[in-house]
Amino acid sequence: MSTTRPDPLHPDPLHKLRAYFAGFPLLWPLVGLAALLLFNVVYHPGFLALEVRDGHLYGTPVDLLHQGAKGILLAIGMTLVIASGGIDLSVGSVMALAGAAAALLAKRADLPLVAVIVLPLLLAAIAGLWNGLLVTRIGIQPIIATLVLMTSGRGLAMLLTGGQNPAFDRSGFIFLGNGHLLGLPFTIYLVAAALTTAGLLLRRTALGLFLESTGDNERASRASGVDARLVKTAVYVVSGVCAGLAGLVATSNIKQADPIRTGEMMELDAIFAVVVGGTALTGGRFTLAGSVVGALLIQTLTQTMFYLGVPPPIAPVPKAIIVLAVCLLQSAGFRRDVVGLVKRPIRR
Amino acid sequence: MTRVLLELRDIVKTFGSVKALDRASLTLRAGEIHALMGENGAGKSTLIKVLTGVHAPDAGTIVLDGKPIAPRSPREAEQAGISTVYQEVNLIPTLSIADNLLLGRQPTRLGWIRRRELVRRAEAAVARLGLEIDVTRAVGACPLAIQQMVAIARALDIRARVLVLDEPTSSLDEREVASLFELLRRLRAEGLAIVLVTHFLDQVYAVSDRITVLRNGAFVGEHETSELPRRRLIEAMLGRDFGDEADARPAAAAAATGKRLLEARGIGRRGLLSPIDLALSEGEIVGLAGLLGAGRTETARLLFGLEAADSGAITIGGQAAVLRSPRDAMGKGLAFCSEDRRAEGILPHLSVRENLILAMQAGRGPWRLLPRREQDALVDHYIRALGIKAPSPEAPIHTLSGGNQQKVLLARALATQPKILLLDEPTRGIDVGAKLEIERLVRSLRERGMSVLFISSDLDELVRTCGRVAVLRDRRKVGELAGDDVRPDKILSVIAHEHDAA
Amino acid sequence: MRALYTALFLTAAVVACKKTDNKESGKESGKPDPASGTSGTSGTSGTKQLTVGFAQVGAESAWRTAETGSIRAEAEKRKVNLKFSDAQGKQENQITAVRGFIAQGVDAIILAPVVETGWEPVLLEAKQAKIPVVLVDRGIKTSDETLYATLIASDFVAEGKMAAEWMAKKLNGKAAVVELQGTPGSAPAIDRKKGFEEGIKANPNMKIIASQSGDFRRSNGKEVMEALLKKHGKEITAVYAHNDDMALGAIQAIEESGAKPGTDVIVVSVDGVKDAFTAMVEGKLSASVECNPLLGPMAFDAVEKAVAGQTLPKRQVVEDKLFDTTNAKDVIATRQY
Amino acid sequence: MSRLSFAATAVVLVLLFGTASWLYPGFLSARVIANLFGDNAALGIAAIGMTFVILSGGIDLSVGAVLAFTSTLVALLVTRHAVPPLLAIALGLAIGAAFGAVMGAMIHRYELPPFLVTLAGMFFARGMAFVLSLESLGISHPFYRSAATFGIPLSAKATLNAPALIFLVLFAAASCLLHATRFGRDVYAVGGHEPSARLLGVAVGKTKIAVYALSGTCSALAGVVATLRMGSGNPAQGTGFELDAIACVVIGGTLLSGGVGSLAGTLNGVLIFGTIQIALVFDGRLNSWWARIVVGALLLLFIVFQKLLARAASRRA
Repeated sequence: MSTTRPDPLHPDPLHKLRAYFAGFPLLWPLVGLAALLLFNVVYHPGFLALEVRDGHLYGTPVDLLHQGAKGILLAIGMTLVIASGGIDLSVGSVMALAGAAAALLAKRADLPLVAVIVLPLLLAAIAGLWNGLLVTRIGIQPIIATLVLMTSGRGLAMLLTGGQNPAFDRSGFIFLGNGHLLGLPFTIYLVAAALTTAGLLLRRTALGLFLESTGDNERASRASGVDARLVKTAVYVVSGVCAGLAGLVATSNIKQADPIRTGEMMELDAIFAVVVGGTALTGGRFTLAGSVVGALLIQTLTQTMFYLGVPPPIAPVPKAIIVLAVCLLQSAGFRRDVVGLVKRPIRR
Repeated sequence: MTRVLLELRDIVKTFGSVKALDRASLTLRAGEIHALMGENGAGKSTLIKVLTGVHAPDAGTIVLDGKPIAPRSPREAEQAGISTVYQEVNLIPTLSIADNLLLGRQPTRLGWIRRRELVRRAEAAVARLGLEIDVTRAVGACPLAIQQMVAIARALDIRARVLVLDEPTSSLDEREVASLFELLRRLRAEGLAIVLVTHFLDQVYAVSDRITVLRNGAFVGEHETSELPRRRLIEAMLGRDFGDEADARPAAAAAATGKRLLEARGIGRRGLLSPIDLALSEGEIVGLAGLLGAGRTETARLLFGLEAADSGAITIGGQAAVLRSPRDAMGKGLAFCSEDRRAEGILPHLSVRENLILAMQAGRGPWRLLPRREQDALVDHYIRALGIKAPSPEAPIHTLSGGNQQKVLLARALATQPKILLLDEPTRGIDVGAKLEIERLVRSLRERGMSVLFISSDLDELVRTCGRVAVLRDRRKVGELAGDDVRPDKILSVIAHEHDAA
Repeated sequence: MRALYTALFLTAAVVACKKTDNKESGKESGKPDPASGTSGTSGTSGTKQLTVGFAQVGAESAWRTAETGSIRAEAEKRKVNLKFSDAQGKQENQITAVRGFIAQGVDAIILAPVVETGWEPVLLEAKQAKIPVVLVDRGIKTSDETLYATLIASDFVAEGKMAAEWMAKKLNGKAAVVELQGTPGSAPAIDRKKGFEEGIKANPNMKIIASQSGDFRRSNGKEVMEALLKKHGKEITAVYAHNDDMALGAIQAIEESGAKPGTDVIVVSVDGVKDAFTAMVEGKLSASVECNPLLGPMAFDAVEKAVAGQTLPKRQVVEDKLFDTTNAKDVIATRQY
Repeated sequence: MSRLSFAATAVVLVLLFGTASWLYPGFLSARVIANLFGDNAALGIAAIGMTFVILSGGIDLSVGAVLAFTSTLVALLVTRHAVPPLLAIALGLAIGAAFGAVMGAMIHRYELPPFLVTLAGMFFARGMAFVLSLESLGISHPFYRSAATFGIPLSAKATLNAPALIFLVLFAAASCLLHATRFGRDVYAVGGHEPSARLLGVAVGKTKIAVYALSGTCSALAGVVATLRMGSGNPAQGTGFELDAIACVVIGGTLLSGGVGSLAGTLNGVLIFGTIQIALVFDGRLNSWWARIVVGALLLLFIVFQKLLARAASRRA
């Protein structure tokens, strides 16, 4: 039924290209990831090696997923926020906040594990709700609305821990970030679960449609009976919860809270992941898969830096270059120029 | 006759695949008011934009005072003496009137703006239009009419020889229009050549000396206004003798038969619409006539809950209804097509399918997603029923022509199976063919017992389509015509004058 | 509006000038100034209450927190009015804090410089205001030693040496070492690296096969170690971490790789925080060179001497001991941090 | 409306300063005021550039990184390569301007979101700063030694030091540029409504690029000021600086939507920011995280206040 007749209204040179991009938005992020992996394999043939060590699958690919888990979780939430036409700068701070709360709760043996996990997530959800309400009710631009929590969130986290980095020894909670299940790190299952939930919710219900319509044209969506405000508020809550989960993973992973460093700059990585993944900052169409690839791309980059022995502070440079490159490739203007260069000779 | 001042000859301009201008021409003489006429999409605005350097023409020549010119930016055009007032007032709301008037031309000494001189010149400029306003006020804080005047004042402030007015009256009321025309006549006397682009025939005949008609981007003809009867003008614009269909009313004329579906008593909102009564019956098409800004759109928006009414009551199917949001309205069986397709209609980057099912899905709620097969079937049905031309249901809607976008929006509304359909300018800015198709469709809806509120600026269209026409002026209802009274001249007279309001 | 507001500010300034001037003149004459709650700079013995500003780097590690705690406790004990400022690891903030202390007319300043350079202007200011500055735990690079009263810190180079020698003895002179460096450019990172390299010179079979910055952070230590384990695999026989946090991270990574820290891979680190001792008792961490953060007593001795106008040795070294699995058990109970 | 929100910030500043003076003896002193300008010179200078960008409807996240880069570059050139300081500074400023211009060009030409481009710019500049040097570099050069001691005495004990003076001079110059030149008006116009600005003959592209170039220069100058203040170049400094700058601008009553705001407001914002910091030092008991919380709260306060004002205004119109 979806016959792709040549478009009579738009046989412009770029249409095919654009159609192709629409058809397969994952192209560029995947190319980037592949290239990076290839580069590594060339330098260290063992890069992709996998082996089984005391019952665990072991190797860099596993690490990429395990270490990338935080990034992916954030990217999921960020994708939705960006799809709604917004942005969430507070995820890093929310990570720290949830992490701090979790660590403090984990120290108290009398609390059930459920509480240690759920309460921080609740806190994160409230943080997200706060952002959402600032955006939808008071009508503050998302950047600023979330900037508020970004600046003060870490402060609150430090307030919770009194500026300390409380360490804990709560096997159940530690499992979250370090445990293994069927030979794979538990975090991978966590991410998989989060992804499937998000995927199902967005594609098997109309939520995805409502989200994309809201991001693409809020007024029109409202005039068509979509409760745009609710949609927008919801995405910030989701983003908050994702950040909270990431915070739990990070905290459990090092068996201590670190209000200052947990999630430092992660909000930017998350945004990069989403944009590199092919979701436009202008909102509307989004691709979760793309964001995941984007997150993995950035994690691979980090790993590569470790391998090459590049001091961490220099790592941002290639990051910036890759992101700009991908964005330029996705910018119509840039492609217009490129195509222009290619076409000029042919033009009669 | 006075000498030719400006001549655009055989201008061609294409956007991607669309040929917006195809050998369009326009000849201007000093000291005349020249109406540039044509249906929407005839290329009027494009021609203006070429003249003022916004677009560069692909072919054709522009000759000013015998010298060929090729303005590459509005600024260059202004320097050549061609200045423009655009349809949507183009001023910076956050800047003061003075700043707007002299933006980029501020009097400076050694690079520093001379504040006092600036204000002085600004006051002089507005005084020339007989305006008494504080030029240090922010434009955004002024009423539209004033903004319009400021825009004109700005256009004149540079020793303009050609003044282009693109739909200048669309947001003005009678008095303001009158004073604007007064001003234009004065400027004509000063030897200015004025191009007037407007939809309102009566205004054309009121003020213009000469008319040039464009159709589908091409030059159709130039006439002395006094020697061109309205009917001939309209035919020239539409490019066909629509007599038969134009006057075909009988079918639609049939007055209300079925029972009352919707009844609004004294609904209004301060600053938006003074309380009006309106009733819709089963199988009835009621027109809303009036100039832009007369309150037609506002009426529809109040009925659909896009604006909350602060007075009056609405009963639907007999029982009272509170409409706080479109969701409420849709729940009560209403559907709405906005006049502003871009801002409030399409989701540009989503597919035809998604655009089409959105409202219906919103009605079903998020959890009961319509299965894809049914979606496709539905979309297929409407594509055929409305003759929507789209490369594929999955094509982003922004790749469709205006008319087809409009049809998709209609389909979106229809897909919710409404009892009451509110259509705001459903045929604006689309080609004549699509226009007539949509009118036909609307008429067919009434046969199915749906009741339609039909808003249009095109009187003939109202006449062709509606059984009853309510007329609005200055945000209040000034009359209602039914049966044989539904004639363009009658409607016009009600719009125009106080007394013979029905 | 704007004029009004600038005017307001100027008046404020003028008023302020007067106020401070006579206050400061009062100060010169040595009589206590009740307003500022500080005693004159002539307060020799601890009889009059001292006001001391402490510009701390931040609270990034357990070690740091222990140091802060020690100084706060000591101030408490000596009835010193302590002005504490946490710079969240930013030099800009630390400088602002120090200048703030000066403006406040404190009697002395304790400064834990986050980096080695960039202190001359602000210390010059302190000197001109006749406020002695005691540097703790990290030194600064300067051509003018009179800018500070004394530096109280461990000898990071010696720490590195100690670690190296212990490792050499343990692995009898043969090791493939992974070094986890601290924050690039920070004094401890530079010196502990230097010291360790000197320490292993004697044994040609001890090689540093990889040296990466873990930024003094547990999470980075873990991530870097994981990457290096993939890269070098079983080749690695020892890890030298510039602080305990990174070592603990590395230990986690080693365990996840299936190896046994302490036996398969020897892990040696610096600082000796409580967690490190626990790890040593468990046998996972092999040794840790204590870098004593309890500088409170020494610092305030120095402060009081400096305020009393006595000249101090420019460098006061804090004695560090090395602990390993053998003696960790005995002292763990007594550790305060 | 901008007037009102400006008044509000002024009031808050006075209240803050007043309370601090009342709470902490010796707070209301020439020295503290001098410090207020001296210690926040870098922030203030960056905020000035940021004001132009935000007024034009954009945003610049790269300021902190550019600051770090420039300070490191200058230090490196002077210490390692014996380049005369003034030359090194000029070079640094030039690079800052060029960097900003390139970002502006990308934003304008390829319609990339400013947020994203400057974010990438921030990562890039930060990384490059560390490429220049991993560690903070001390500058020992007579010029810098004299710069460190240079200043205009306000009273016996208080002097406006070089950074403070640079800040004040730049502020004056920028105010003239913004409020009394065509360029300034164009900035407001572009931020007020870009399409209209274009039709009214404003060279939108040029203006935008110029604005980002200006911001880049300011950030670079902030970096230079940092070297003057510390006599060193530190690639690690100024993290999160951009957000402080934005906060100052917003607190100062400039709308992020562009077109509305003033430099005087930004000055208020900076001074409020600085007052909070010094107050915390004077108190010496509160922990530093309160600074973050308070700033966040203030940010919120002002945004909400402006929103309410805007609503009131729209009702009137």
